Amino acid sequence: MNARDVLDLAWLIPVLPLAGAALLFCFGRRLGEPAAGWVATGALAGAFALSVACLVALVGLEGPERSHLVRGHDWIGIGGFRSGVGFLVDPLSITWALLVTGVGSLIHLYAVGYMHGDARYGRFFATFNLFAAAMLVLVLADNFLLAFVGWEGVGLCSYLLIGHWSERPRAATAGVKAFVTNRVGDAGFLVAMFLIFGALGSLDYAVMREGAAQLPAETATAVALALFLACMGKSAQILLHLWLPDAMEGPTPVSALIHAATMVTAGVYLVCRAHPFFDRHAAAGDVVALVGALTALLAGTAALVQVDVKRVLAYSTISQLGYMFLAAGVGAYAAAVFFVVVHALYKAALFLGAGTVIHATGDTQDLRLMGGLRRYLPLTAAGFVASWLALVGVPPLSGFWAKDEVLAKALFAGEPLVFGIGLAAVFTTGLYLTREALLVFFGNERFRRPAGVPAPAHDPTVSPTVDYGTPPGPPPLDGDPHEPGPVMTLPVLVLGVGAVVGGLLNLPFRRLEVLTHWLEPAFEGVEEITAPSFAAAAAVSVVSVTVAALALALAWRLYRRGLPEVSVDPLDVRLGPLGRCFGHAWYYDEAVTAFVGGPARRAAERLDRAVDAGGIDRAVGAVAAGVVRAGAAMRALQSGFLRRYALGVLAGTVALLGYAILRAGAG
Amino acid sequence: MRAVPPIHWPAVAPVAALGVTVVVAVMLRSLVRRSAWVDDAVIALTLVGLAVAGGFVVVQWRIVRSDGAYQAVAGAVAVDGFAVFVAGVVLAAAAASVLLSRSYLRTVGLAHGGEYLVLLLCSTIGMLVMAGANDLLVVFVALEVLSIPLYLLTAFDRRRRASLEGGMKYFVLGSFASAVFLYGVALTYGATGSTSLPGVAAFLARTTLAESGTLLAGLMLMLVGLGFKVAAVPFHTWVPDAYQGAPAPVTGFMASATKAAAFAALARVLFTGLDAYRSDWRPAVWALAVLTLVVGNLAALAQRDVKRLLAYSSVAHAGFILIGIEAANQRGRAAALFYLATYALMVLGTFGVLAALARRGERFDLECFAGLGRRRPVLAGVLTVLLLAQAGVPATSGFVAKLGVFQAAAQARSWALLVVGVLAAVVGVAYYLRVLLVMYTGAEADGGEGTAEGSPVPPALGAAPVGVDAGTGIVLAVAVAVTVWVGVAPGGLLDLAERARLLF
Amino acid sequence: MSDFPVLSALIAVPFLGAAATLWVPEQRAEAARAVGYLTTTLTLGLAGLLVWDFRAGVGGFQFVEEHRLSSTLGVSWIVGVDGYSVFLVAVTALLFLLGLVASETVTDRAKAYTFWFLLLEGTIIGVFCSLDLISFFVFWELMLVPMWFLIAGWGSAARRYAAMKFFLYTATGSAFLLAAILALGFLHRADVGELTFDLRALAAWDGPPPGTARWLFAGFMVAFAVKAPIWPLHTWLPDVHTEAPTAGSVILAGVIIKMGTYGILRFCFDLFPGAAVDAAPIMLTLAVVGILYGSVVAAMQRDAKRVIAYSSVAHMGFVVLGLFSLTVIGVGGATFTMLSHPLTTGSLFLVIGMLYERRHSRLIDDFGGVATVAPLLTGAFLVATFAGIGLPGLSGFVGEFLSLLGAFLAHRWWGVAATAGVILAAVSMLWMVRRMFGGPPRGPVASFTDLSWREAATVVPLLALSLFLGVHPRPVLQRIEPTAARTIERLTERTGRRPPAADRARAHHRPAAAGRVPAVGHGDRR
Amino acid sequence: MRVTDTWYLVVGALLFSVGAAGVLLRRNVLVILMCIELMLNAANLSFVTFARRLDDVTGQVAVFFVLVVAAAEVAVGLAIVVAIFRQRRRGATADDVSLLRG
Repeated sequence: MNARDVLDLAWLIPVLPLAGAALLFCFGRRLGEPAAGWVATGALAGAFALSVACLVALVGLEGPERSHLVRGHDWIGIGGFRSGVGFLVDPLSITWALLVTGVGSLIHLYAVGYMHGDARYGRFFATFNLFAAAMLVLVLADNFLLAFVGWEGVGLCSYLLIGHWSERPRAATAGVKAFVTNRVGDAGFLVAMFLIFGALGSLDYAVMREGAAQLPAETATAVALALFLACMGKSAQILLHLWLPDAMEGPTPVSALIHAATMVTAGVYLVCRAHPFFDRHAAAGDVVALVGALTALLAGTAALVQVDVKRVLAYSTISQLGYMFLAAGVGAYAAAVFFVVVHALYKAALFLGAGTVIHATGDTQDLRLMGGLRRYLPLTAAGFVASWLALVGVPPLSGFWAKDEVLAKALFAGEPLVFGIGLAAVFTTGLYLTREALLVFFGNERFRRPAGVPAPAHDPTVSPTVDYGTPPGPPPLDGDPHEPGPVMTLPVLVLGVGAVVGGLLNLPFRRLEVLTHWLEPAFEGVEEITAPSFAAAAAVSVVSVTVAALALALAWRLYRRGLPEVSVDPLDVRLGPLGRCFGHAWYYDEAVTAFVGGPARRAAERLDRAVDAGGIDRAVGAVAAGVVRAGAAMRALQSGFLRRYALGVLAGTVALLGYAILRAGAG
Repeated sequence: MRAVPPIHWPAVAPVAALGVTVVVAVMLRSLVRRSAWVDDAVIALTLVGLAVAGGFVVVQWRIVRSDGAYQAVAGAVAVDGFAVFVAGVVLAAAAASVLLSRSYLRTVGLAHGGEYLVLLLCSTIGMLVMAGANDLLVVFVALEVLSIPLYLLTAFDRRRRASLEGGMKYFVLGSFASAVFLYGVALTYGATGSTSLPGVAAFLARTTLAESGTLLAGLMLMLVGLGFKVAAVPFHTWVPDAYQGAPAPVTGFMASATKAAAFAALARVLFTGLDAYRSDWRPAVWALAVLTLVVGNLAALAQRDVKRLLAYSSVAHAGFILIGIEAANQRGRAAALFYLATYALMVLGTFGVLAALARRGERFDLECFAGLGRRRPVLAGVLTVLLLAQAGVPATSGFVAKLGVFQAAAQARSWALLVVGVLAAVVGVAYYLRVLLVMYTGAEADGGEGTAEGSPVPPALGAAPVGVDAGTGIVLAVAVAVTVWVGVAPGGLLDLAERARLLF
Repeated sequence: MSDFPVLSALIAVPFLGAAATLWVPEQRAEAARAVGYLTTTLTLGLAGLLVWDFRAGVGGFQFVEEHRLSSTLGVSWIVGVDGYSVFLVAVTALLFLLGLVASETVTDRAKAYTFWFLLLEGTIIGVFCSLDLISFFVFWELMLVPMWFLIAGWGSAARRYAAMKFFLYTATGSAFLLAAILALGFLHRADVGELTFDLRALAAWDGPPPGTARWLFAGFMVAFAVKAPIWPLHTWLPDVHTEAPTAGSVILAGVIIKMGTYGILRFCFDLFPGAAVDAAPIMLTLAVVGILYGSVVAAMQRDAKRVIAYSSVAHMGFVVLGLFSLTVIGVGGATFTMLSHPLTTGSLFLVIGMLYERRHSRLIDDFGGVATVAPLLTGAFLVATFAGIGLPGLSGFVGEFLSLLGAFLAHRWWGVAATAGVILAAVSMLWMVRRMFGGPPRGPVASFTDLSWREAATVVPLLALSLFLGVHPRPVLQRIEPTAARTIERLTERTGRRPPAADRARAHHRPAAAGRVPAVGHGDRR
Repeated sequence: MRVTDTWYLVVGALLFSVGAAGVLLRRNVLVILMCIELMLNAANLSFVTFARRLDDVTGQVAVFFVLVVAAAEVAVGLAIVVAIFRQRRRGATADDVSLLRG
């Protein structure tokens, strides 16, 4: 079996989880727990194995040959439009496939334990598998239309999974919010496809590669911006980010999957894939980089004083995604991909760790009701801490290398503003995540219920997510928290290790830039950004590490001892009114909600009441009523009096005679 | 001294047959007193007479088809396809009315004593003459012969005040209109020197009138008289009252046969006699058609009595037929003939259902029909088909008829009239559906089921399990069958009408 | 295939079935149903045969039958199908069988119900097959009668109002259609000398002068716009949908409103190419307004059926958008949407009907938490919803995408504006789903039963078909394409308009036109 | 001043108008009937005049027809009027009979 034969099997990568999903949708309930979970995990693990095989096969091929097309059937074709189902196996797609299947498998494994006892166990795993399958279709597609299928599929699955506990009103609403916000982006994707087809006559990546360079600047920029709108939706960049924090209403493995391996990184993938539209036209790239940088900073500030363990991580994800777009925007695609990979590792570990914590403390997600858990959950704490340090950028953990490269490239690409914003974001990153880690695993224990206070009744309809500002209630836990089984601890540990050593993939030294070299064929024609000197690069590193260290130190000082008083958060106190603003994420969500629920809703109501019912239908009714009224008027003419009738006859006669006279006079 | 004009007997045979029937019936009635069988015997005799007349009509049709049209009785009577076709319609309508009358008169409790049928026959004679009348004076006489018995028939149910009132109004207005018509004839005679329609036409072809005022005035006055008979607005005012007052079978007869005869006369006057003045009378007919369509349909919309509603709808149908006349082309004439034939059947069937449902002191308030669909599904079904046909729903003869007149308008490029016509048809649909709505869902509007407050609740129709007698059954069956059959496969009757106008 | 007159048989079978129900005794509901099932199954079989025998790659009419009915009226019995109508006939046959299954719950006057139901089927198939304008109009108008009886007889509270509104609204539109048809026929007669309403002959004629053509086009469009319905003539739809019985809503949303857009496609483009091109900007604008407006107003409804009704307005907006893009892609997409929408909206109405039977209410606020107690029911509704809002992989996407693409290629900004409708559609539909199915089960909802086998039998075939067409639309698109290409080619020839470059790309790939009946395709010129 | 046939025609027209006005203005049904007779006779006068002017016998013949018809008409009319009178003793003018309307 030579390399090409292996690559020809790449279509199985998405099909395996898809088959798993189909199987589970039909028989999930009959398979039951835990068989359904194992089927799903197995399907994805199989896909991972295949991805590895494909990787090996690709490595065996020479640079330019590292792109293999697997043709499928024609999908939509009419008139001049043709688009098919085909898979493109190249370094970029296989990198993502490995990430999705690898990290995804671990999250699946974790979920086998986490979802224990769920009423819709089978359906959960069916959707979970479908989620992975959709993401794989998205990254392996050989044309925009098929990628869009995956793109929408991911959106659908996020809707289903976020709303998995649909009996919780907030979960159900959050699912809708995720889908609708994503749809805004999807509209951008559609317009981009229309533009591409209109300009190039095809949606195939192959055609794009050849043709994009010849496009007029404004067309390419338009395509790039439309595509970026799509990415903003899917990757939760500011303006379209508001679905992501709410997505925490889903089960924690879902959050992990959304944030680490699938969905949110799709936007980065798309920008990388469609780089020919971005490269040559500075305007589009600048927009991407600037939006990315701002997202990194603003989301970082929003994460500072959140009290929900998952919400902090959610804003963290948004912020980190900002870095990725920052990188992609300045043209450092390989750096972006590198960031995606390491982020997947440590963010997955963080989420899974958070999930374990939530489980262990009896379904509370409030940071203020935790503390000191490292004693009870040592393994989880290890994984979590490793990931925390990696994310904050402590050298030589993976996050350090990735973040460093992004910042360096931004600076050396001649974007000092973007660099500056990115650096500021580094500070917030260090602050919010250290705060979370300390509040969860260190300091005083706050999860015990004071004696004499009865345990609140468990109400499954109430969402466990706690909003900023809600005063903490008594924790519902009896007894000590304890580590769950290996099914749940193992993934955290594996990912934690990944978070520590992930940097090895792409150390910024010649020869050691494995990932960058590997990805070169995918980013053919992209100008490489190089540091002017080793000293300059080192200086950037020193600056960013210093900023991160400052943040760490500050957080350590504030939260070393946990929260002496549960309802008083020292950082919040210090920030004053700004803290409130941060806590509400700059009130953007509230503003949008107020707009949609207020003026927009009123306008829609007016459209319904005033225009539809009161305008159009009333006009129609008025015509009908007019006819009826005219009929009634006719009735009145028929008075019943004989002489009136005769008058009518005579009037007609006179009229006709008058006409005769006129006519005779004229003729 | 001129000889008595030769009488061509086949030309007057149908009339003669009916005349003989009338004489025999009157004699029978006077000779045999108060025997139970006499009533039925007179009915049988009447039907036989109508059948014989019908046979003569068929013979005439054959003669006309093989030898072409001709004139008889010194040119006073034309025997052509047109006349024969209308005669056929009139005879069929008369026969149907007779069939409907038997059980109606019995259930309503009217002792007919023979004169009812005699009046009907006399009126039929007038109509037959009118169908072929080729002289304005003959038209006038026929008009009166058909009208005078109808006045009496309308007022026949003397116990009902509505009947008497209807008859009286019909009579006064009818006489008034006849007088107007006669004056029109006089003016036309004065202008052209002839009362014979071919004579008038020949004169107009020969000479160009220096002063056309007299002729035009005469034309318009004749239009009034005939417009009155066809129930064109604004000469329609008698229609709702007379139709509502008259016994149901008589109303059916008036709506079908009278209309056919009157339209025949109108067409003949306009096309045979005054074709040269087509450009003068077309606008007048146009105006009448528009008014008739609008007023007829709108007023029907506001009715609460079904018989009255049907009366207004009959006015509206006159409007549709006027579209065919206004088109002033061969297609229009054929379409008008076709319309008359199909409408005659529909309306007879409709009043047949009403006759079958009628009880002493007949009342046909809309509310009375509530629930009829459940109580008498078959009768309701018949009524449904016939009303839908009148509404012009496809797959019924009513649609084909409307299509015909609309086509004529399109061919004549009367676009405005065409649009008025199609819209009027929509309004027409509205009031027929109102009846169906009450019949099948029990009320007209959502919410309130029942009658308007204040007025006593009228008795529901069809509550008593009284069967439908054979005569009515035959009429209804034929009406429905032909209505649907012609709607689905209009070829046969259409060709007949087509040929009838060709043989003009 | 022999010369079996399959189309005439398809039209005749439902009528004969309806006639047969009349002989069933009043009380024997099950006998009437049996006749109904037999008839609809037979019709579906014939429709299957039709689709099976339909030759791909042919743009003209197939299975053409022609008989002169009346030379006086110029009416002929001409039936035939092409890529536009063949699937509409098939989907009609399918929906009627499933609708009958869904009507098992109708116990009142089952005989009469079946009678009207079968009559309705015959008229609708007749509409899709007729190539003579008068016969088309006959079926078009006749359709109102059975539908009126179904609504008035078996509808819900405000059924009388709805029935009358339906009949009069649409009949008013049709009045203009009739006038325009007659005017066209007689203008043709004045020019050519022969009275005919044969679509093919009229299309081959050079047509009336442009000014007149515009008026006639408007006459046709009024009727079609009411039926489609195109904004702002849509206000009958919500009322009628709400009050109609379940099967009535399914048929109404599924096929009856398609008659409007089908009419545009079949008649307006071929008969008045110039006017169609001139009117395109107006129609596109109305389509975009309809798309956005329909979705926004849908979001404000309190009655679940009204939500779907307004979303249908939006969907038909996509169809009109595709049609008046006047591109092969757009027309093909619109045709595909006409085929897909019955599947999705039909399923939605079926599920709403099931919910109504359980709760005896259609108000969204009376539900909540259905997902928890009836997951399969919820699943069916969700699949239908997502198919409706254009999720790739389900049938709705293909048509919507192509319509938008076509519109974008021809008129960029209209396409972009319409794309925003994709967002709003998701808002209105998912917001309803959230309120009805999400949250804790409320009140009587808690005792809901899940999908029964009979209910599954109605909705699952539709959803399966939607999935199939979403994944593998090629067989359908292949059969639509030649016809669409022909239409656009004709438009281009007649008006000299330049189609967008991307739409022309594959023009030379088109297979040569050759019909089953030679040389009488509607594009032939004399 | 010579009396030409035009005078007769004018008189006819006047008679006709008077009759028509009478139908409209008089409430008594019997008077209305007489007015209608007046109108018929106006037509008769015109017929005779035209016949003279045209030197044609048709017009004169017409008068006989009209007279016969008028007689029949009056007979029938009176019968109906009498029937109504019999039913309602008081107030039997044209305006009292207005049960049917609308």
